[in-house]
This record gives sequence, C-alpha cells and structure tokens, in this order.
Amino acid sequence: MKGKSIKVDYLARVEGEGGLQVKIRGDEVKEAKLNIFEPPRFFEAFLRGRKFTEAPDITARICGICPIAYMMSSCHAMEMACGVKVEGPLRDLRRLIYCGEWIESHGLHIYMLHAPDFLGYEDAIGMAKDYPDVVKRGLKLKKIGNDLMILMGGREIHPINIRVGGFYKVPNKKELQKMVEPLKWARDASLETVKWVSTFDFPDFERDYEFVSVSHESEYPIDEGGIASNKGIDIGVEQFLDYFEEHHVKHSTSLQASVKGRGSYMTGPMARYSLNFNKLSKISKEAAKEAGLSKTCNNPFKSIIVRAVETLYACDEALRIIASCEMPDQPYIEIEPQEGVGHGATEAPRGTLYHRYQIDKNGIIKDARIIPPTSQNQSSVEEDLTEFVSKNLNLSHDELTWKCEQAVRNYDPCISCSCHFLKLTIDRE
Amino acid sequence: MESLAKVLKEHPFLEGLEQRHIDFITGCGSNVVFKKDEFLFREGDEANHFYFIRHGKIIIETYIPQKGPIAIQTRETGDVTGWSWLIPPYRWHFDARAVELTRAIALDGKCLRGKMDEDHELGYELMRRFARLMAQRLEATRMQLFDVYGGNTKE
Amino acid sequence: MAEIQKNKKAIGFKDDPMMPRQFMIQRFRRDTVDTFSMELKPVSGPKKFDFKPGQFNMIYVFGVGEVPISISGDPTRPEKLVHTTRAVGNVTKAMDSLKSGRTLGVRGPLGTSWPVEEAEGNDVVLVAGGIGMAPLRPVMYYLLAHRENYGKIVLLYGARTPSDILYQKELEKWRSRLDLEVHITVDRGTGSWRGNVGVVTNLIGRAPFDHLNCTAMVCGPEIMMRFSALGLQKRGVEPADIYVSMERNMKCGIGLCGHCQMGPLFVCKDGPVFRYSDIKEIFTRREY
Amino acid sequence: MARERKPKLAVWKFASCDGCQLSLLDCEDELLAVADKITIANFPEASRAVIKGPYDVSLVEGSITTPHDAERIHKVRRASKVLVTIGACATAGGIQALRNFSDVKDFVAIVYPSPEYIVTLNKSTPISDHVFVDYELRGCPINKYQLLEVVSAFLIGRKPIIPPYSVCMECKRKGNICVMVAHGTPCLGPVTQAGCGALCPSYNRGCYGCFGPKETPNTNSLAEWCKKLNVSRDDLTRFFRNFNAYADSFRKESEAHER
Amino acid sequence: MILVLESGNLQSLFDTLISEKYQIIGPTLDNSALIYDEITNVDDLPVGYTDEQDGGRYRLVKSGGKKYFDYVVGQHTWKRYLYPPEKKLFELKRKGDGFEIVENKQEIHKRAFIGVRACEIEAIRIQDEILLEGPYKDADYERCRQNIFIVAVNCVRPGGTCFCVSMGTGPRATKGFDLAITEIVDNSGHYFLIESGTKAGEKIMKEIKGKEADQNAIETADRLMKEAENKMGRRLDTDDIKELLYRNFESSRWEVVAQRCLNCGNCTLVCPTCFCINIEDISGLEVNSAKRVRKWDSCFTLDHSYIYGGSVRTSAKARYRQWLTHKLASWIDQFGMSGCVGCGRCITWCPVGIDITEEVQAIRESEGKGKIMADKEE
Repeated sequence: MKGKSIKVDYLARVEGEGGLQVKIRGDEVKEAKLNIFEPPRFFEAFLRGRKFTEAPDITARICGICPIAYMMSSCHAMEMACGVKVEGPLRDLRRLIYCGEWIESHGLHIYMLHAPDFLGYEDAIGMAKDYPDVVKRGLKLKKIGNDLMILMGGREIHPINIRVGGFYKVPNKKELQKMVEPLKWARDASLETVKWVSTFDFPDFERDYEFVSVSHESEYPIDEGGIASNKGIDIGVEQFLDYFEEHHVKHSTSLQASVKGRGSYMTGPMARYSLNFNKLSKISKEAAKEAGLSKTCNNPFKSIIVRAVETLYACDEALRIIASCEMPDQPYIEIEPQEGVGHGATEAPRGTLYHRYQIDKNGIIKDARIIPPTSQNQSSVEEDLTEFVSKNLNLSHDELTWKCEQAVRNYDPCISCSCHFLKLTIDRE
Repeated sequence: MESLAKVLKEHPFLEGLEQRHIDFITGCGSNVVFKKDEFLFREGDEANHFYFIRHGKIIIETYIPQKGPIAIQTRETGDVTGWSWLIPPYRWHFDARAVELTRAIALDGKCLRGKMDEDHELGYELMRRFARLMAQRLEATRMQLFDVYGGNTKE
Repeated sequence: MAEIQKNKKAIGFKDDPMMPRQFMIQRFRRDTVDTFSMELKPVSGPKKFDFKPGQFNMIYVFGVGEVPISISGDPTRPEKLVHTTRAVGNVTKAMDSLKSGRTLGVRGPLGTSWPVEEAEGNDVVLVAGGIGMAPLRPVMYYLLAHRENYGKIVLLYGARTPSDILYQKELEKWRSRLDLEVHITVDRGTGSWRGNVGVVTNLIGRAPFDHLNCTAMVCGPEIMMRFSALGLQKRGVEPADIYVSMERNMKCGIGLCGHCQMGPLFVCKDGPVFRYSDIKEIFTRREY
Repeated sequence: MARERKPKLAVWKFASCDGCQLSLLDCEDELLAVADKITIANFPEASRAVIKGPYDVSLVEGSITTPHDAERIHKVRRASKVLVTIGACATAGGIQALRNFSDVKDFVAIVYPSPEYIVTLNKSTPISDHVFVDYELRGCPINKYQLLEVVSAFLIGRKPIIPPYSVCMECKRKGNICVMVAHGTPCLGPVTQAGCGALCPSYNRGCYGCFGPKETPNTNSLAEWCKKLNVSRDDLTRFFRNFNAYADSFRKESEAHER
Repeated sequence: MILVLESGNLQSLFDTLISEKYQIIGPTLDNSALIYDEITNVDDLPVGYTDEQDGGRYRLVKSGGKKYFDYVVGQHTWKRYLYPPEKKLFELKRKGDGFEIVENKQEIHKRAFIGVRACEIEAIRIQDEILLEGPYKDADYERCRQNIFIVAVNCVRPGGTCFCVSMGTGPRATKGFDLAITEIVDNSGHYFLIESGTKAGEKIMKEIKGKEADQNAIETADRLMKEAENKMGRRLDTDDIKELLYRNFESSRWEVVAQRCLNCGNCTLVCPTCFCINIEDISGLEVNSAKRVRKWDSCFTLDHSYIYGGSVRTSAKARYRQWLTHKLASWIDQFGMSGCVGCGRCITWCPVGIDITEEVQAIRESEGKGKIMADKEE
C-alpha cells in the first residue's frame, strides 16, 4: 500500500470548526493533525480596557456550550485579584448552576454527539428513529440541566445572572425546590445512561495519559481548587503558568498547551474521574463500578461512560446542594477593585479552564490570559490519533475515517473556545 | 372658413382672446381628418402643428423595443394637443395616433411662431394658455409617477 | 359623518366579536395577475350575510393571520359573500393559494357604508382607483337594483395597465348600458388598449354629472382619493357630498385595539367610509 | 416520494461561539418535531450527514472576519432560498467586532506569539454587509422561542412575529418594576430590541443590549439620562459597546462618549 | 353608614372577603418594589413604606411608620388583572378542510381589589366605557370585570407626580367603589374610616369589626383630603385642552420632546387607561394548531400604525404627539371624557422623566408667546 491519508474537512458533532488530517506512509502514521479553522476572535485583546466586572459576560461569549465555566473562571480570577473569596451559600449556588451546565453539556455530548458513533448513526435524529425513547430520555435529561441554568442564570446560553461576587438575584427556596423532582428523575435517567453506554462496543485502546484537573481537598472538582496531576503536579491555581505552557508546534499552527518539560496531558472527564474517584458520591461510584470502570480510566473511547457517571454525580450533587443550602442574605458580595493579578481555574465539562487577569486600581483589565480545555487537549488528541491509526491500519478507509472522528469526539472538543486557535493551512497532498 | 373661426372662437383654450388675434390664428388653421390608426405625427419629425380635436380620440404613445407601443395619454374631443412646435428644436417627442376617426383643426405652428415673435401681446396670451396646459399635463404626469393605484405595496 | 353602526349583533363566532366564523370557499376566480375573487358560504349558522356597500370583513387564514378586506359582492343578494383581494402580504398570498372547499375565518360585516340611501335623487359619481374598485362594486349593484331612484350614474375607474382592470366583463356590460356612464383609464396603455390613458382624476373634469346635485364616492389609495377629491371640488362638488374610504392598520376591526386611529377617528368603526368634509382637515396631515 | 417534500434546512457557522446554533439543539421538547417537519440537511454541529443544497432555509451564525469567510458566505447565499441570520455576531458583527474600534494588528500581537500566521480582516462585519439577508434574528444568544417562531412561521408561510420594539414592552408586560426608575440602575432596555423576555431586569439587573438596537432607538437621550445617574463617560462608552458594538446606533453612541 | 375600624382589626376585612370567596389583590412588596399581587393578610401590605416620586424616579422608602397605605400609586395598575398584558383568546385546530375553535375556558376568580385610589377608579371607569359601552364589547374584559369588589383608599398624601386634582379624579374616591377607606393616624390612634358605595359593600361592612364613626373622625378625614389637594405634586391646566392640542398639531414643541422621547412605550404600558392591544395570530410547529393572543401594545411602536408599505407615524415626534393628543384631546371626542386621570405614572416611569404636564404647559406657553409676538407686530 502506497501512502494514504485520512482527511475530514469539517468535523461534525463538535462545537466549532475543525478538521482532521492524518497522513499515512506505508505502515507508519507520518502525521496526525487536528485542524482548527475557527477564525480568531481576540478576546484577550479586547478584554483590555474593560472593567473587571465585565469579564464574566464577555468571556461567556467565547463559548456558547460552556458559558458557565467561562463566567466562573473569570469570577474566581477577579475575586482573587480583589482579595475576596465568595463562600457559604453563594458558593453552593455557584456549584449548583455549574451542575446544570454539566448535566446539559454531558447530556448533549453523550446522546447527541457521541452515542451515534457507537451505534452507527450519522446523528441523534437518525438514532431517534430506532431508539426514540433513549433519545427522548437524553433530551429530557439535557433539558433539566438547562432548566437548572435557566432558574439560576436566567437563560441556558450566556446566562445573565452571574456576576463577580455572586449573583444579581437569588431564587428563593421555593423556586429551588421545584427543581427537586426533575433532578431526581434526571438522577435515575443518568443511572440508566451509565448502564446504557456501558453496553457499547469499545475499541481496545489505552494510553498512559498525564491526567490534569482542578483539585479540591474534599469535593469532586467542579468550581474550585488547585491543580493536580497523576504525575506529581499539586499546585495552587496561581502557579498554573509555572507548570504549563502554550507553544507553537511545528506540525501545527495552533497553540497547544503542555506540561513544561514533559509534554501532552489530558483534562476533562477521564482526568477528573481518574484523579478524584474517591470524591464521587456513593451512587456514582457504584454506578461506575457496575459499568465496569475501575478507579481510573485510560481508554478515551470510554470517556462516554465517565461522562455518564459525572452526569449522575452532577444530579446527585445538585440535589445535595438544594437540600442543604441556606439562602444567602445578599445575592452578591460588593467588591471594590484593587490593583492585582488573579487566577481562576474551574472544570468546564470538557476540562480545565484557566483564566488570569491583571487589573488596575480602578478595576480596569490590563492583561488577560485564557487557556481553554480544548487547547490543552489538542496534543493529546493528536497523539491518540497517531497511535490509534497505527494499530488499526487494517480497517477500511471509511471505517477508519469515522473512527478517527470518533477519537476526536472522545474529547468533546469545544473548538469555539477559539481565542487561542489559528487558521491552519490544510495539507492537501 | 367661417365654421373654423366659429369653432376656434368658442374653444375654451382661446377664450378671452382678442378678435384680431383669433382672426390671425384662424388664418393659420385648416380642417384635418385622421382615420383610425393614422398618425397625427411621429416622434422625431419636425413639429409644425398643433391640433384642436373637434371629434374623436387620439393617443400619445411611444414605442419601446420588446414591449411594443406604450400609450402615455389620450386626448379626445375638445382637447388641444402638441406644443413641440413652440420649443426648439421643434421636433415631436412622441407619436400621436388616432384610435378612431378623428377630426381636428390643425394650426400651422411655424406661422404662429413668427407671428408671436412679432406680436408679443399675442405671444404672451398664447404662452399663458400653453403654460396652463403644460401645468395640467405635468400634474397628470406626476400622478402617473406616483403609481397611485398602489402597485408596489406590501403587507 | 357617515352613520356609526350601532350594531351590537354577533359579528363573530358565539357572540364573541374576536372569534371568526367559518366560511367555505365555493368559487375562486382570478381577476388579474395578483387579484382574485372568492365566493364564500357559511359553514354553519344563518345562510345569509347581510351587509351594506362599503363594509368590510376581517378575514382569517388558518395559522397565518387576519386582514381587513372589503366586501365586493352584491348587497341585494346576501346569500353570496364575495371578496376581491389583491395578494400583497402573507395573509392575502395565503388566501390566494387556497382552493375551493377550504375554509376561512370571517368576522363582520364591520364599519360604515357608502351613503347609497342618502344619495337617492342625486347623480352619483363613483371614482375608483386600482383595487378601490372592489369596495365600490357593491354600490354599483345597489344603484342598479334601485336604478329609478338615482339621476345619472357615472363610474370613473383608473388602473395601472389594461391587465390590471378588475371585473372586465362586468364593466363591459355596464358600459353598454345606456343608463350608465362608465369611463375607464389606465396609466400605461399597453397592447391593444384603445381606451383612455392617464390618471383617473383626468376623467373627473369631463364627466357628465350635475355638480350641484350629486354624491361622489371615491375609493382607492389615499393619494388618489386626495387628488380625486380636489378634482371633484374643482368641478364644484361640495366636500360634504364627497365620500372616501380610508385605510389604516386594523387589528380588531371593532374599535378596541387602537391601531387604526386617525386623529379622533377609529377607521374601523367610524369608517372606513367617511364624508370628505369631516376628514378634510386631517386628510393631508402628515403622520396623523 | 408520495409525501410532500420536506423543506431542507442548513446551519452555517462563521466567527461565533456556537451558542445560537446550540439554541436549536436546546429546543429539547421540539427538536424531534422540527426534524419531522424539516430535513436537517446540513448541520455539522449535530450531524455527520450532509445533504447537498440548494437549501430552503439557511440559518447563518457568526460574523465575517477572514477573507475566506467573506467568500464562503456568497456560496452559502447562492445555495439558500431563504437566508436567516441568527445572533448578534451574524446581525451586527458580535463581540469580536470590538476589534473594529482598534487596530487589529495590535490585537493579533497581544494574543498570538506568531502574528504572521494570522489571516484576519480588519473588521468583524455582519452577514448583511456581504450578502442579502431575508430575515434577522437578534440576540446574544438568540431566543430559542423566537427561532421556533421563525421555523413555525416559515412552515405555514406567515410573517414571524418578531417585534422590533423595545425591551421595555416585554418588561412592563411581565410586570417587572423598572430597574432604572426604581433603583437608578442604568439599563439599555429602552433602546434595545425585545426578544429576550426582559431577562436582565427580571434579575434586578440593567439590560446590556444583547438584542441590539430597537427600531428608531434614541440612544442619545438615554445616554444623557445615564449621566444624571452618575455614569461616567468611559462607562457610557462600554455600556453601548459590547455584543452589538458595531450596530450603527450603538456604535455611534459609544463613540460619542469616547475620549 | 360610615364606620371606624381600628387598625388592629383591618384583618377582619380581609377575612370577611376571603370567606366570601374573594381572591384579594392588593399592594405588596416584592424585591423591594411595590406591586399589586395576591395577598391574604394585612401583613402582606407594605406597612411602614412610603414613596418618593419624580420624573423618571421612584424610590420606595422605609418610613418606619405604622401606616398600611402610606405609599401612593406604584408602577402596576389594575389593568393587569382586568385586561391582562397577554391573554390567549382562543386556540384553533385544523379539522378536515376547515378548523374548529377551542375556546379558552378559564375560571375567573371573584376578586377584591384592595387599595384602589380615586384616580384608579376613574381609570377603570374609562376602560369600562371603552371596552364595554361601545358598539362592541371585549368579551374577555367583561368576564374579568365581573365580580370585582373594589376597596378604595382615599389619598391623604399625594405623590410627587400626582395631578388628580387637575383632572378632577381625586384625591377622594366619590364613586365606583364598594368600600372606601381613609387611613388616619391622629391623637386618638390609628384607625380607618370606612364607607360603603354599594350593596355589596354594605354587606361586607356588616361583617367587619367596626363601630359607627363619630363626627370628629369624619372631619379629620375631610381635612386630610383637603390638605392633600393642596399638596399635589403636579398640575395640568385642562382649560380648552382639546382645542389647544388640535390647534398645535404642528407645534415645534413636539420636536423638542422627540429629542428626549425614547419611544420605548413605557408611558403607555404603565398608564391605567391606555387600551391599545395587538392581536397576534400564531401557528405552531405542528401546522395544525393555531392560536390568537391579545397583548398590550403601544402607539410608540412603528408596527402600531403599519399599513401596507410602511408605518403612518414613522417619526418619534409623531408618535409622542399621537399619544399625548389622544390621551388629552381626541379621547374626549371618542369617549366623551379625558383619557388622563392624573395618576402621574407616565411621568414617574418614563425612563428619562418626560412630564406630560410640562409638555402641555410648554405648548400652552409657546402659543401664548406666538400671540404676544403677533400683537406687538400689529
């Protein structure tokens, strides 16, 4: 066999615009590239000169899929810069709305973007013809996540109720209670989801990843904590840039993050799960075990099971918060700006999202740095592709192409988080 | 020619004109008849006459390639038509065609022009009348431009 | 001012004036390239649809919306409800795509009417422009049904082109009658057109009627009505003897929604037919 | 096929955050019904399958920011019978149009270590600057009910009910107490197009204009009043300069207060 | 009969109304603002709150006093309950070649409105005239309007933008109520003077724990209202108002106010008499169902005057002129009464503080000046 190449000009069922190119020469994979042609949008540049209070609303617009993550990371960073910590009920409510985003985003990815790959459908709508109840369950699950975001945030995409210091308005206990029954349903549905996705056929494929995620002493990481990895990193969020760097790599023109002096790493559900299994709720742990997962997961195709487990956890966690949460006296803490630098890292459904801001004494942003999860995972995606293709050269071209796409979708890449991505010249050889 | 003088004298267009002027104008006039579809004048031809339509109906039209003749206005019994003889370069800008048997009095424009240059009083009187006529025509044309029947409206 | 209809009887379904009654399309006829007439029959309830010339109905197309359309049929034959419509917007275009046997919602009859009774003994001049012929056709029917009660009847009708002329066969019939004066003019004479060319106001000057003893009814776009009213006044017709039919944004048709206000008038219930002398002052006001 | 042909829908993305097209997937209760009435022919975010054009309706998300996209939009237009732009990026250039107020070269240098790789236009522009747009759906993001309204209206052939009047109309109907009058909170509601359901005021916050300027907006009068509420000139500039910064009236008002 | 009810016994009025199956709608606080909402208890009333009002400005102030009705009117109007902002009128379903109408059968509560001010009673009367007394009735309004029990509260403290005296509508409720209350705090304590205006009112009065009022209390109430009259925040000279506005159709003042007017529609939506609505015919994704919805509309929108091809009133000037001239002038021609009750809401809730009384005065003065100039030239 002479050279062949796998080329997907336009990756479907991912958020944003990307392509994929794998060049094969003989039995060797010469090159595997995840091409990002999402146009640059310059968020870090135009954030300069804006007020610190505007960062959550502006950065939310980086990504319509995980706006809460952007809003939260920027809130944390700004609060750190101003020397304030939001705790107590307000923090609980923040975690609650974040759970909504997890349920929605994971629901979307599991049912609409990823599961069709395993069952051989082009999309969820085609899948719905044969599995109507399953798709409806997925939609309803996703909707409950959205409803939680709507209640807490005003709307599901680019919520308007999140601000530096807390919320503009906090729903009352009665309104929160209304979410209990739907969330209980969602918890059951998530459990069903775990069972369902665990029956899929998974390629036998594992890699030794460096898993990186936010790390909290007692909680499963969502909205707060330091940064940890399974290869020895355990740092405060303010040290992020000491350990991680973004750089150009020769074969790609997009910025990719790596662990300084080490190389690629993985963030996202598999990383969180493998680093924090013990912090999952009981029901989630049991479900994971029943689904055949061990305490770590190294098969990226199985990320769909991990996502389902996390969805279950998010429902469970949301219910826990609603049951235990006291309502805050004030919807937000009044924050006076001060000159300084702040860092924030939270767990977007697809991985760690890091923000760093420098503000002046009037709260005007002087410098901004945002490292989204997809940028961090990009090297890992390409390494997965290289290794996966090498091992599966026997597959037909079409089958291999589809599997490669699937390998990218394993990461739930959110390419719209494009502030770091460049247009790539596609090698048309 | 007596009938010619009578028709002209009673025509509203010339109402109030002094007898000597009417006499002069009568001298420039002649009775003409146009059969159906006969042209009174053609676009581009030298404009030598204007017409008092005694009976019948004519159409002022122009010809548009691919569309055929487009009628712009009709003139009928009692109307006056044609002023191109008054304004250089004394050429007709449109076609005029009888759509039915039409009888008219044709006045020799060249003859009148000369007289009007000579006799400014007559010139003024006639110009005044033509100005009024033009104003009427202009108003009617504007109305047509408005497309008053609302052809281009949308819900 | 034309009489205000103190008409509290049901104009909608189940006595609710906002609920349309269902009518079935019995006949659909294309009048011109963008105009069509429909004959409607009530699906249930009274078979007759009594109305006065000049009144309108709110016509509802399922799911698409509702528009005011004047009634263009014969008021002396109320068993047939006829509307002539120009397809210009979504609702009227949707009407255009309907076929016989489909149903429409109807609320009406609504609004004031042309003063056909007050005009008895007078010459009657109708000046129609474009689709404005449709609301005046019921007047013609009425006048012809009571021909002996009127003096001269003159219809002056202007359309853009010969192919835009509505009711051509009927007009031919009327034209051939000795007791009617029918004059038609077009803005652009195309094809084999032998008739008048020029705007309808041109016809007013020479139309044979007694200006001291006449009632004029003018219907067409606002600007055409304005110039027609001027033309009629030049002929010596008193403003009080001129009637026009106005158009404004009508949503409810019954004077409750507020949209069709023109100064103190609700066009839907104080109009659409107004005595020109009553609205002369506000007619030419901008953005009124 | 014996059945009536289902209209074909395509979804296109330009520079954007994906949120507006996600709105379609967020119609959880209606998605399958939509798919029943319409063939989703080209929607990469949701499906690998691509059915060739022409398309009866194209939903276009995002703004034009690269030379490549400036050409691609013409192809989209040619392939679409009806083209509906969705969201502030597509209708006004979006948040990325903030670059339009600076030199884009500076921006590239701030964000990217190797500026020479960046191919970008100086300005982020709305779709309507490039091709004819049949219908605009505003918002950052759009309101999914408005999207469904457009689809429903398209299916039956009526005009969608998307009022161009102010947010105040929705706010007052909802019964919200005016945040500007009762709390002195600056609010763009009076000059912003309705459609969001007056969200921000419902959460005690001033409207930040994500649906862009309403019909005949009087931004100047609002700005003058905001000055009385002690809004500084810098804040006024920022007030009008966010997700619809490049929409004409907002742009002019923000520039009027810029120093 | 006039009763005196000790403030501590106000709950007995609530209880009586509830036992008569009334749903009580009254002033209450939500999110630190005054609204009209369902209440059941006197504690739901904004006790100890008062308000400051001016053009474009409203502040609810905690006075710490013990009065229940120390505020004046807020942003909400009773129109919200009688002629709701958004109402589905009916649904339609396709059936064969036709359709059928599914009526919107809604249980409508017997409702008691507590704390209706004199100007608001007049506003309800105006809407009654429009929606019930014309050639056609609004069937839905009629249903909502039935079985409304009105408990008026006389104003003893006018608000900063009130001008009911000018419009002849207040501060005392003289008709159109079932019960009218005057709240008094004086040397003899905190009590309510209650009079009935209808049989229904009398019936309720018999059930509450009041005692017959003495002359002193009646005189105190009279005095308080006289004082209120003299403390009106605004004044509108209604002399010759209709002709004044008709005459000044082309006044340059309209341009001046259009510079400020946001044409946002707020004034019309807070006005208790504005009745403009839109009718929206909507179809669903399932093209077999449709509905008709009635929504509050405003003459400040372009769509309001839309006819084929465009709007009649495109300029902000024309839209403001339409509103003000309609309210104060053409309304009189239409319904035989003014469309303004002097509640001041359009002034307070205008986001930029445009003041109807000021605009009328400006037009009046500009006219005066015009005349003076002309006189001098003569």
